[in-house]
Amino acid sequence: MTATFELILCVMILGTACVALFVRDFLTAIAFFVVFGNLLGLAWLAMGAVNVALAEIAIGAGVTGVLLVLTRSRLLALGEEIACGPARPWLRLGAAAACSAFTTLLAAAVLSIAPGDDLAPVVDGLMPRIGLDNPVTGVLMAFRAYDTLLESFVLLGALVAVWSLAPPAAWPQPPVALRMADPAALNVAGSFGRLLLPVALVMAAYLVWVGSDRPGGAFQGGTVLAGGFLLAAMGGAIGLPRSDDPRLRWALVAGPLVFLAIGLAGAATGRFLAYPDGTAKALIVTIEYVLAFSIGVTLALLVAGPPARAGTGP
Amino acid sequence: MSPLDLLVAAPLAFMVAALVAGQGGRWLILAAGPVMLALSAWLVVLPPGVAHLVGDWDLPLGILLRADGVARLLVPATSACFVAVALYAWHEFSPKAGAETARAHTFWPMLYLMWGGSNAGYLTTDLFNLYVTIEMVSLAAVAMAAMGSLAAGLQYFLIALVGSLAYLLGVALLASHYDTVDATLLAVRARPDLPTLMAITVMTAGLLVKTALFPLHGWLPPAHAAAPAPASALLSAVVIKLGFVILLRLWFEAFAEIIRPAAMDLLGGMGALAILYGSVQAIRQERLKLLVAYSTVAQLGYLFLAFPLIANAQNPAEPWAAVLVHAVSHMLAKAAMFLAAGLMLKAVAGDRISDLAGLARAMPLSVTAFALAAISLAGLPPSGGFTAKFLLLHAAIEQGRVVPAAVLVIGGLLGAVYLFRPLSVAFSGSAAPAVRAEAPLRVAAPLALASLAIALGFAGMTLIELSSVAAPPAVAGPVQAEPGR
Amino acid sequence: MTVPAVLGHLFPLTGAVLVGLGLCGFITLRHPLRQLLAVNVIGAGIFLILGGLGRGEGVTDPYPQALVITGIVVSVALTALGTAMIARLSEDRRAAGSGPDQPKDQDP
Amino acid sequence: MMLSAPLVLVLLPLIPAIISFALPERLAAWRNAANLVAATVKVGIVADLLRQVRGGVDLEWRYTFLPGHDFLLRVDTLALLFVSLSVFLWLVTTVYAIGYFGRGPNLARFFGFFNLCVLSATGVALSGTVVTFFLFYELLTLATWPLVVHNGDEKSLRAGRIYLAYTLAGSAAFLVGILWLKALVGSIEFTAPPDLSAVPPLTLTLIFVLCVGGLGVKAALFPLHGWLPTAMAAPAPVSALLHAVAVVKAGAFGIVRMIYDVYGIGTVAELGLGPPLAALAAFTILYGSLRAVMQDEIKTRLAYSTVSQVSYILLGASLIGPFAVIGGLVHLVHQGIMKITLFMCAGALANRLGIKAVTDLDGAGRLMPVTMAAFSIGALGMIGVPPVAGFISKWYLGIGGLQSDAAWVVAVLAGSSLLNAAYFLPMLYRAWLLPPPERAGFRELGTTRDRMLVLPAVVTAAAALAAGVFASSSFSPLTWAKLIAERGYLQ
Repeated sequence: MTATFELILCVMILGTACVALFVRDFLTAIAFFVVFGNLLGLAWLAMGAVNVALAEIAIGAGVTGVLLVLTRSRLLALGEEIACGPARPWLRLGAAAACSAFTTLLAAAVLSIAPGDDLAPVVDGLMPRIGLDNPVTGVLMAFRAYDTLLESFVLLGALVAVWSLAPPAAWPQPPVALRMADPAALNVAGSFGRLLLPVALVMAAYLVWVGSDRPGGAFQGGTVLAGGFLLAAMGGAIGLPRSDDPRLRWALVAGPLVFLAIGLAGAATGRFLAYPDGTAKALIVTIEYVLAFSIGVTLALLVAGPPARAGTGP
Repeated sequence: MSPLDLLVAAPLAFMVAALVAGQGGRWLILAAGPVMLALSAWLVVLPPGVAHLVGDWDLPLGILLRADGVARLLVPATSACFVAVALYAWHEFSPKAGAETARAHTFWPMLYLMWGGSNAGYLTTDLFNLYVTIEMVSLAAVAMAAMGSLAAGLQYFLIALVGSLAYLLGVALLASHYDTVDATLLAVRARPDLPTLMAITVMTAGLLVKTALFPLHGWLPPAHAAAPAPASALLSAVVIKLGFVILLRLWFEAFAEIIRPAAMDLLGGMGALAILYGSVQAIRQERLKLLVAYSTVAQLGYLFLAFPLIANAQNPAEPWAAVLVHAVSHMLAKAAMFLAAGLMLKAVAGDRISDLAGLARAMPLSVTAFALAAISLAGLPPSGGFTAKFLLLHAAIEQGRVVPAAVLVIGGLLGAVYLFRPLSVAFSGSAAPAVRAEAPLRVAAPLALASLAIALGFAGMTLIELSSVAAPPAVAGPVQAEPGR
Repeated sequence: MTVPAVLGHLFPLTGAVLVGLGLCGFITLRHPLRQLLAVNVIGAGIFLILGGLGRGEGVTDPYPQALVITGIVVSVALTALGTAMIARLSEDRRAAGSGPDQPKDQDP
Repeated sequence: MMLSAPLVLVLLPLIPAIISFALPERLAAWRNAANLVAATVKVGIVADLLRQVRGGVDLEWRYTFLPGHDFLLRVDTLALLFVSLSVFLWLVTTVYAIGYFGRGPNLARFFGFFNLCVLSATGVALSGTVVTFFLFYELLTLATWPLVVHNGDEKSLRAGRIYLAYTLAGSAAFLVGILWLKALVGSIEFTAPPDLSAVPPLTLTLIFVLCVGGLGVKAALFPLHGWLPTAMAAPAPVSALLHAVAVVKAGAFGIVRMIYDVYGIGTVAELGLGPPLAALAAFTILYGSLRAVMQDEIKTRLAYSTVSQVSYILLGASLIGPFAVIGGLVHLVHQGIMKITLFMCAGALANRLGIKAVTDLDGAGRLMPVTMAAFSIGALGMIGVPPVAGFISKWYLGIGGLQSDAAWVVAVLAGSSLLNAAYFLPMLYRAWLLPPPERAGFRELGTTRDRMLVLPAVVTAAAALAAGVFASSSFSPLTWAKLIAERGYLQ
């Protein structure tokens, strides 16, 4: 029964991926990509990886989907077609052959690896030392906190990189307005956004809070927060900030900075990114809250794009 | 506190500071420069074998940081590059007349992000952690490349993205197969089976794309040539090296026991072709920065030409040292050359080699910096580049390998051909062209870097000793190694 | 290759096929935005391999889960940069095509 | 001793080099002073070293450059022969260059690189290991290139390109040769010739060809001489010191080192490498002279004359007999002194009278009698007329040829002398016996600058004469060459 469900799920994942990749119309492609992301989320759920499922649906399908839709509409507004490039037949054939061969090899390699949660006992053995119950949060925020710290800087760096693309005259204007053009839609979205932003805030806080013991955490919480910000912005409930706004700057760096500071405090007393006995949970939750907030702001602005000259928009 | 942490934490802290400081971000280099140079020096003088686990979480779960020879050579050189580039860029990426631009704001945080990412990459032994550091560096690199040409930047971005994903695919296979992604543990656990070989192949392919080894170099010249001079310097000098260092860690540490000699020869052969192709292309260029960019393609070839020479050496410590010395001196010399080229081209408001006529008179210091860098790049004595090529040629001849030896010799001569061409133009003419006077502070940056590249030529023994600190068994000492099994 | 072996590897095998599909898409598709989508498919495939092979009795190993979450976040960060570059490039191209009055991208 | 004499000797030119690069043009007088002082100090140091080494003192400075490769500076008799020549001529040329350029453009650069060349040449002379020799040999190339392209016109740029192409290719071959040898027999010091008995003869021959081929480029050995005539596009002081002395001699000196201190006479004889090299040298002697006869431009004629004359040294070295060695070594000095005289005179003629071609020489002896007198002494010496120094060289070479059962050497020497006469005597004839074209009042030694331009040539001409007349005195180059042969090569 489970096997059948999983088999069907996998076939659907592959099918939606195929459509998303090769369908001629790009809007259809995006739609299928979002479905694909959600199916992946289901797959993660089926594997019992609820943390990843949340992240995949929120970030992998959600944020990426929004990014693709927004970019598509920007390009269309500029009169650019996003056709399914007429690659030469021999190129297609060659690529298909090469990729099939590669896939076969990869599949063989995958098949010869025995699945197993061999590290789970190790993680479980260490969890009491940090006083959390969610082992994924344990790995992310303690055992491999270094990865997560650097990753938070990758996210911050991505926003800086996006900002660097601003046209010379546009700095430091806010990004292209996300406000909807159609008044009726704006009205609906506006009320929706006003309603949803507080809900998103609460939900994000909840996700971070449960993250220490059950599935959830800073990244998932941050994404929900970003979603709330974006919806509110689309409905005109909030305006997007100028990129040189000092409050915005502090909001962006707060998470990574607190993380780094607590890591360095650990170094002062013993080891970089080590939490003194008994304080682990409190410190991790602190980091996660601030980080979730910063991630929310960062993701929302990443979706909004670089500063733009007033009057340009989708 | 340990420099192993601080070398990563400090640049990230400066990144945050630069972001918050906004317009004033460029001033931070006055603090960051001394701090980072001091930390690098501290790293060099650490007792051999210093390593620690982040947060004291044990392997296989945790992440090991280590001060090995690679880090002890590359971290200080990287710091020197960043400090010099920052001093040069201090003027270029400054808000002008109150109208701050996006670049003046964003260049500085990205510089620190790249700095932290490079250091993190050199210091860690964890392959997944390396993936994150690659992306830290790539992100900043792509944005800097896009400052010159968006199209080239986008091409670079897509290629780099696929390269990192190939690497990540390998990491995923290894993590599932061995339940660890730590290079030191993999060195013990790895077996020559299908998943492992597949992982090595895709990781290597991905990293070669990012390192731009011929024939995967296509994206490099347009991206490196179009970017503003400080960005070009960082891209060619620093960014490329990270992928290469990871390859060293994979091929000579994690999988030293299972990589076959034929694979070493394949990489060596690609390196040889890169040297010849890159040099010939460099000779054919009319634009100075493209010449310098193709020179990078050629110079990267030497790094890979060394692979079979290390693997087959009686005493692998020497070619191992050679390849690291080459990486370091190329780093310094190439950054110097891009900065000097940037100064000269800016002064004459052109981009062609023929525009340099008479500059030896008008801008003697810039031309000197370019010339010193050229000496090191062409492998002429006395310079770090010479020391590296000398040791490599020595190894090739000792092993009776004619092809690498011939390529080393021919590559050096071709290098002289393309590097002396712009110098020759700079020495031509009898009247000094009317150009803006040299800004002493900005000239100091390329001059200092080029002088360092030359000075390395006098420190051969020190460099060899440093390179052998905590070296993996496959490349350590004069013990008869049995590679390829 | 037995049926149970394939069933036990269902998700990682799907991941492997996704990597191949995505790669094929990346090579054959022309528009950078579509290439970016293909890259995301490759990434999803890799995560599926990583997670699927960490699957134990009932639950999945938290270690690969954490790696996958990190990977997803890095991937979205890069996708955001990519879409921004694509949009800006398109703007610049139109500006270059529509006349010289638009300020060109140049050194500050 | 912290500061070892060999190290000081090599690094001393660095001081005037840095001063020259750094000082602005308006402080040219200080720059000139620094150059002259440094050159004089160096002559003093060398004089002292000559005394010490004669007494048997052995000085060296060693530092491990790379594993198995020592950087070694060593003062031995052969090194001192070359060093004495170069420091003496450096001083003379510095005076000459100040007089020649006056206040032209780019002089800071010129004197800076000029000093780096002297540094390299001294390093070449004092090198105690093959690798050290290579380092300075390559540095010499780099330091000379800016001097060759000094004028910045199309001709000198082309000369610079050709010069680099020849010399860099040559040193690459040389590098391969020495690394190959090192891989076979370990590190190679000149004082302790390696044991080559285990190496197959064919390999040894190949390595010898690589090394001598590489060194032969700078020594302008046929067919590797092509760069030398084009490099005459450089200003006269450059041609004078570098192309008649430092660069070409570095090549010849290196070949002597290879034959006597690396391979050893025994091995060279065993491998039968002497005769082919001698034949090639003999051919170069005749070929260079023939080409010289055909040139109209004075400097190019002198350049081909150099091609020919440098091979006398190689001829002497490759004949492997006591007299031939002495003849070759002493010619290293004699040819240097005589050729620099000729070049300085040619430069003076071009600088003051605009005379560049042989056909313009009519009556030059009347306008610039002092210069032409010096030129004549140099020319006669080159032909081998006693008692000028060149005669001594040829005499020893001739006897050496007979000793080594190579009577054809005498024929080559005679033929070459005839050709020398054929290209020098017409010049002297035109200068002294034909009437000058109409010129306004011209005073050869009018100003200090004029004197600085002309008198150096007089000094070297006098030295050339003295080296011949007092050849048997205890401080003559000949005596020193005999000492080298006794100490090093004739046991």
